[in-house]
Amino acid sequence: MSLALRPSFPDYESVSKHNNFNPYSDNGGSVVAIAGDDFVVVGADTRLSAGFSIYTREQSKLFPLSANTVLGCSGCWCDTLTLTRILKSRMQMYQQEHNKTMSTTACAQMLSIILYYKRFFPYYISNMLVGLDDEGKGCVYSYDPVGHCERRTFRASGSAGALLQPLLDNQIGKKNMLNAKEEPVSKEAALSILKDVFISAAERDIYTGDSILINIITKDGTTEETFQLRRD
Amino acid sequence: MSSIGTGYDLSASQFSPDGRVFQVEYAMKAVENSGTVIGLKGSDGIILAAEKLILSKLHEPSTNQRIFNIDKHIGMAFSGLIADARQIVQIARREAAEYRQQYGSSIPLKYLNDRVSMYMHAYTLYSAIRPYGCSVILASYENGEPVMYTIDPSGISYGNHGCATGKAKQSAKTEIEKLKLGQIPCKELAKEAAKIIYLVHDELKDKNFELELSWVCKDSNGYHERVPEVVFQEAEKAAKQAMEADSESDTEDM
Amino acid sequence: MMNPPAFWQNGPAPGNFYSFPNMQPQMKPEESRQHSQGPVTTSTSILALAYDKGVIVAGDLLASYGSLARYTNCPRIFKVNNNIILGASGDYADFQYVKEFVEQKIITEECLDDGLFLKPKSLYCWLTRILYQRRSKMDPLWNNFVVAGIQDGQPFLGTVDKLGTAYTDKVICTGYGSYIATPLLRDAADKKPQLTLDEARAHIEKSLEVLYYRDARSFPKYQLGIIDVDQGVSIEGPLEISQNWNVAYSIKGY
Amino acid sequence: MVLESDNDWMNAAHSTGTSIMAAEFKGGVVIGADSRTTTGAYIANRVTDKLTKVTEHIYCCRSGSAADTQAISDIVSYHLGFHGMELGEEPLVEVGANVFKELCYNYRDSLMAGILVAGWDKKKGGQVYSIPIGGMCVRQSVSIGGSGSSYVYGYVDANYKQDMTQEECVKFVTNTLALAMSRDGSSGGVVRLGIISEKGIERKVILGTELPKFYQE
Amino acid sequence: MSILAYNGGAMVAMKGENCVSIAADRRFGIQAQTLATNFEKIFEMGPHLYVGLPGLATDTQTVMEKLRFRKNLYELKENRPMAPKVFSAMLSHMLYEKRFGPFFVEPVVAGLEPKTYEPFICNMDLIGCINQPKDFVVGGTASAQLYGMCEALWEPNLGPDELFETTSQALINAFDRDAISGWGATVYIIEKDKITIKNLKTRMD
Amino acid sequence: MSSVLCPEIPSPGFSFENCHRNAMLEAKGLAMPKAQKTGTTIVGIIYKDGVILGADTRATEDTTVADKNCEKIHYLAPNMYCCGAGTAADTEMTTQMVASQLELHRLYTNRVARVATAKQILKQYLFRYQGYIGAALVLGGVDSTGPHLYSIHPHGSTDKLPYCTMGSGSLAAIAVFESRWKENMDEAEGIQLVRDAIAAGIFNDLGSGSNVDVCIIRKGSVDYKRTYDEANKKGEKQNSYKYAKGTTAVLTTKVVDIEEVAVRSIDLERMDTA
Repeated sequence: MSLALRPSFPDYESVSKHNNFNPYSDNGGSVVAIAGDDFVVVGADTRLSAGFSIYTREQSKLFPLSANTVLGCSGCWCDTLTLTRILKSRMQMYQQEHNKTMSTTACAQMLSIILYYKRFFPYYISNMLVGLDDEGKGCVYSYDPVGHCERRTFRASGSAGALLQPLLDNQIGKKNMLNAKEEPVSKEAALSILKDVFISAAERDIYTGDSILINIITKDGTTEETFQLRRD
Repeated sequence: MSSIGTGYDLSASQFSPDGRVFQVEYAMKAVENSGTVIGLKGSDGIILAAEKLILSKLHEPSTNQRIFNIDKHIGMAFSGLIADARQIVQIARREAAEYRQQYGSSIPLKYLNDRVSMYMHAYTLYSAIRPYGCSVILASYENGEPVMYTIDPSGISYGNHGCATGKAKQSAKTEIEKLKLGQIPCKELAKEAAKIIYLVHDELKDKNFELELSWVCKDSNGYHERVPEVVFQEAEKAAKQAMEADSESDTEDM
Repeated sequence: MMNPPAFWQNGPAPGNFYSFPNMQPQMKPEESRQHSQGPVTTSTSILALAYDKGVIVAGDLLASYGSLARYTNCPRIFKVNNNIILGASGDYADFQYVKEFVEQKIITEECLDDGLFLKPKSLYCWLTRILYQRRSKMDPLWNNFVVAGIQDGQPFLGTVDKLGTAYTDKVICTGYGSYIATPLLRDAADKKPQLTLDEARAHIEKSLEVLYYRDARSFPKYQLGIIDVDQGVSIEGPLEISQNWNVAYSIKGY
Repeated sequence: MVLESDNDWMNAAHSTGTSIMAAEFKGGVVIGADSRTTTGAYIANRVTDKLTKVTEHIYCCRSGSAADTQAISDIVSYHLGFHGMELGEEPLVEVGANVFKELCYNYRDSLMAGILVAGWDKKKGGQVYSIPIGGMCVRQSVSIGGSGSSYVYGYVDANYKQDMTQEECVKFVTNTLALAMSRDGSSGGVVRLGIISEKGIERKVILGTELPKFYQE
Repeated sequence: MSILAYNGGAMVAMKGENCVSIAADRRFGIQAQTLATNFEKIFEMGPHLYVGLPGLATDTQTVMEKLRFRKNLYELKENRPMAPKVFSAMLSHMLYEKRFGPFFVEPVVAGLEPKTYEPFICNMDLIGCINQPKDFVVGGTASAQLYGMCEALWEPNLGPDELFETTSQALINAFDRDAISGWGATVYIIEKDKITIKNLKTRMD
Repeated sequence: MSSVLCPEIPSPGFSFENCHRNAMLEAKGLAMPKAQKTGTTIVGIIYKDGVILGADTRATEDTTVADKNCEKIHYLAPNMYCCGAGTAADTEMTTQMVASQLELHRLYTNRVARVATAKQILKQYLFRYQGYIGAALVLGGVDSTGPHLYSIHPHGSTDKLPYCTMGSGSLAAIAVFESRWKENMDEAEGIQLVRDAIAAGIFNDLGSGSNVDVCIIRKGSVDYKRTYDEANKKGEKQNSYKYAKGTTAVLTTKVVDIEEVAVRSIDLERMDTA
């Protein structure tokens, strides 16, 4: 029942419409991250959209912050641009002040604080910070828009977050399975599941599609991979 | 400078009994210590030329410039303390930018001259600050008319057809007065300017110098810019030839 | 809403000013600020397409006041410097504000005379920050900007909207163009990734024609800005959109 | 979530934000209209026919909601057709206008329709009736309507003369509409004309590229 | 909050090889408060025909009664069991009749066509627009999660046992990520000769 | 007044009995759910020998895809088809209703129904509901007076055009038509144009997607090409997610056996005509 109660006739309206300015927009996009014992993979689709239109099909939503830290963002794109710019300069300041790169864990804490700093005019982004922790284990930090931070081993967020998460719970978290053995996920398995959840999400979420950009972080650094999705 | 040390020169806010402000006069001294700068009005624009003295063998060419852009259509040359001059440049640029923002058109040179000279004058009134140790030449080509002003450290400004400040300003002025200002096209005038700078350069005191030439004229579409390489080379060549001819005639005389 | 109690009898409430007797109640400063509620005089789509050696940008010359086609000669594509063309749709006043700002930026840069020029990515990024800052103040500039240029020998095409949402692509259209022209241009760019200038121009002209048929705020006169690696910047126009209305003959009734 | 709600072409009703016109001349009337139908700023139809036949000698020019005016015209042409059969001759223009008025007035709160009824009959020759939103009805020698009309009242007042020749009148109507269309974003496309006289209607189309040109900056 | 999410609930139906499954959670709650964990949302409408009615609980039961009434009337008049296709059309029209004052249910129908035993599934929105895909249908508040699960898990030609596991896993993992459905689940596997009804062990929080 | 013995005969047309209750629920702050929409790109053109209709196959519910391969070209009569955009149930039911009216009309008159008849029925029906029935239609068909194409808007206005588009992807599709449509195209050209218009909608409008359906209506024949072009294929899955038997924890199991359902045949009884 989504019908306008009265038809509107813009040509005949004498008073100009009062424009309520909305400083936020939903630009869609999904991010999935899976951490293993000595690696972490993170993938994000490359579609940037608003309303019913696609702005561009080739927008990376992964932002490398250091050699072993990557931030994945989805949500309001103008906030994302601003936040990542701030983060990059903070990373650089840290590097120059301390003469060492900020660790993923420290970066995670910093992001939480930067987000909470804007508690009453938040950045409308669901962030996912991935990297290797101090022991070299893969870690995934997921955030809400105002800075709540949680460390996980796998997480999906963004416009198709609800579609993606249950399969990760099941296939990586081994939830609800009687005969499943809890064992750490291998890099190859993580990659293939990541691709599969995106294939599913592209089928059903209109804001997810075109292609995915995957970053694989190990102690040797970050490698990139892309994977095509449907484009409608 | 008979009054040096009489105590009336300690502050710009104080006159001497004979009605002079020594600090301002000292500032003018500072101007006279620096290389010569001239401005010449031609039939279709203005040429600015500067003798940039090179004090060190380690100097990198084309740095420490003495001619600046103020706006698209205004150039400024100075003699005196470079640091002081840079501040004037900044002030002038801000004035130009503010004028453009406020009125939407480029600033008339007359107006800019008023503002900058008022500013420089203000620095001759207070005890806590010292006057600017530089003279500047402002040049522009507005509505087909070349315009030029010079401003002294005292804040006095003059509009002129030709002007010179710095070390050899007297001899430069003498040379300038020989020219038919306002009638020579800029391309020719560039050569004259170069000649004068070369001529007044005192090789005995200052070994090296670099010639700077800029113009704002019809050929540059009213923009102030460094003269094109071709024009510059020609001018320098003409100046050097003139110098040689001069020295030859000198020897002949002897 | 509950108002907090006053600090003392007849005193101001926390966060308010003390009101003296017989004085008009004061307004809070942040409440008195009137923000622009929406665009007033507006221009419609900008179309832009990157080809193998540059970028082509097009936009018509109309500024509408509501549905009134009020100003029919309002160019909104301009050359920033030899590297960049900037186009804008949306509120024309806001566009003029930004245009003046950018032009002053260029003058300031030219004054530095250091041989460095603003690059498209820098302008694109700077615009993003400006627009984001204004949206964060809840006082946006009601524009979509399209930055076209050559960066390091490669074509660059990016856009920024009133929120500061920015992205780059080979095809960028704003306003109705994003719904009507984008499909045509994307199709062309997908079919042949390295378009030549002539092909790109043909596609843009066709899109403008379609847009003129279907956008009630469009106009048959337009400007074309081309920035090319070899040929530099050119802004052409006013040009006329070709039209075909023959289909009207066959239609009778509803 | 911003969805299609911000796309005006999906929400706004289909309307003929229009320029329409009818003018009497010696021996008949000239009717004219632009051809643009908009939903918001989107042109849903660029070659609309807004001159609608009611009887052989009565036509109407429609402005306002497309749905409302089409429905009204359908009803009136049915009504007048029936009435014509009862009478055994064509109804008068006056009568046609009155049927329009009755509908527009009685349903004034739910209709968005500004209609010009024009035609020719034996009794009074060429006639123009204007029925604006609200449902009043008045006979005029020349009448304009639709959103584009506000830009050309001055032109019409300055240039209309009683008892023009057909050619003069056609030129006058074309010029007026061209002026209105050039200023009103909701009007545009081609000019459709109809010349109604004793002989019936003669219809013309003047393409967008053939329209008279006026001063433009 | 939407009226459809007042009571919560998750539902899925899948096609298999000569069999279909339909499954739902067992929670009955009012918004976030769970009141019962034995609330059935799937109803038998014939030997090979089941309908699930996720949505507002009161309408679930009202619509079910209306359907039973109409189905019985049909069987009395026609003297034959109602085919799933016919049943869906009837349900769709019943919902569309209330286009402007709808029942808040999004039905899921699963069954086997009489005689041919062709698997049949469909779902509809609350005003009766039928979707009849070849793989699976979902409904209820966990539909987004279910879409994600089913798109990944479903494969053609699943046997009854495989279908059971796939359906159950899709449902359980989906509603574990939905706050207002879960608390046990019932799965129906409909085959030509038998119906298998299983109650699942799930998280109860 | 209905009783158990004498059930009330329901009145035809829409029932408004839940409206009061629903308004109450809404007033309590519960949001009305959205019906399924076909975001949709639908188009039609007239070509040399008839009409070609086209549609995408995606149905959306808010931002999720509810149906990946739904049918948006509806049957109206043997010589007429109609594409629907807007509220899915409305387009479905409205076209069904008109199809039945046209069938009756055909039987009454023993003539092929005219496209204008269908157009008039549709516009009057939609006008009566003042836009509350959210159906935007592209109606095409061929009758004794030749090929006809109409676009019908939810408020009941119609446009007669040689090419038209509707739905959220209509702008993308019209761009293709405006740049490439010609009079008197041949069939292959026409189909290609329709396909490209729908593809423009599919790839540029998020409300439209999946496949291209095309329906060609000529005088005396119809060619309905369901899934004419599979514009988007589902990605190849990397893994299979079949579970081993016994993966899911089961509390209770009940098996109901069904004996073969015999369809009893009843002997025909002669009507007593005595």
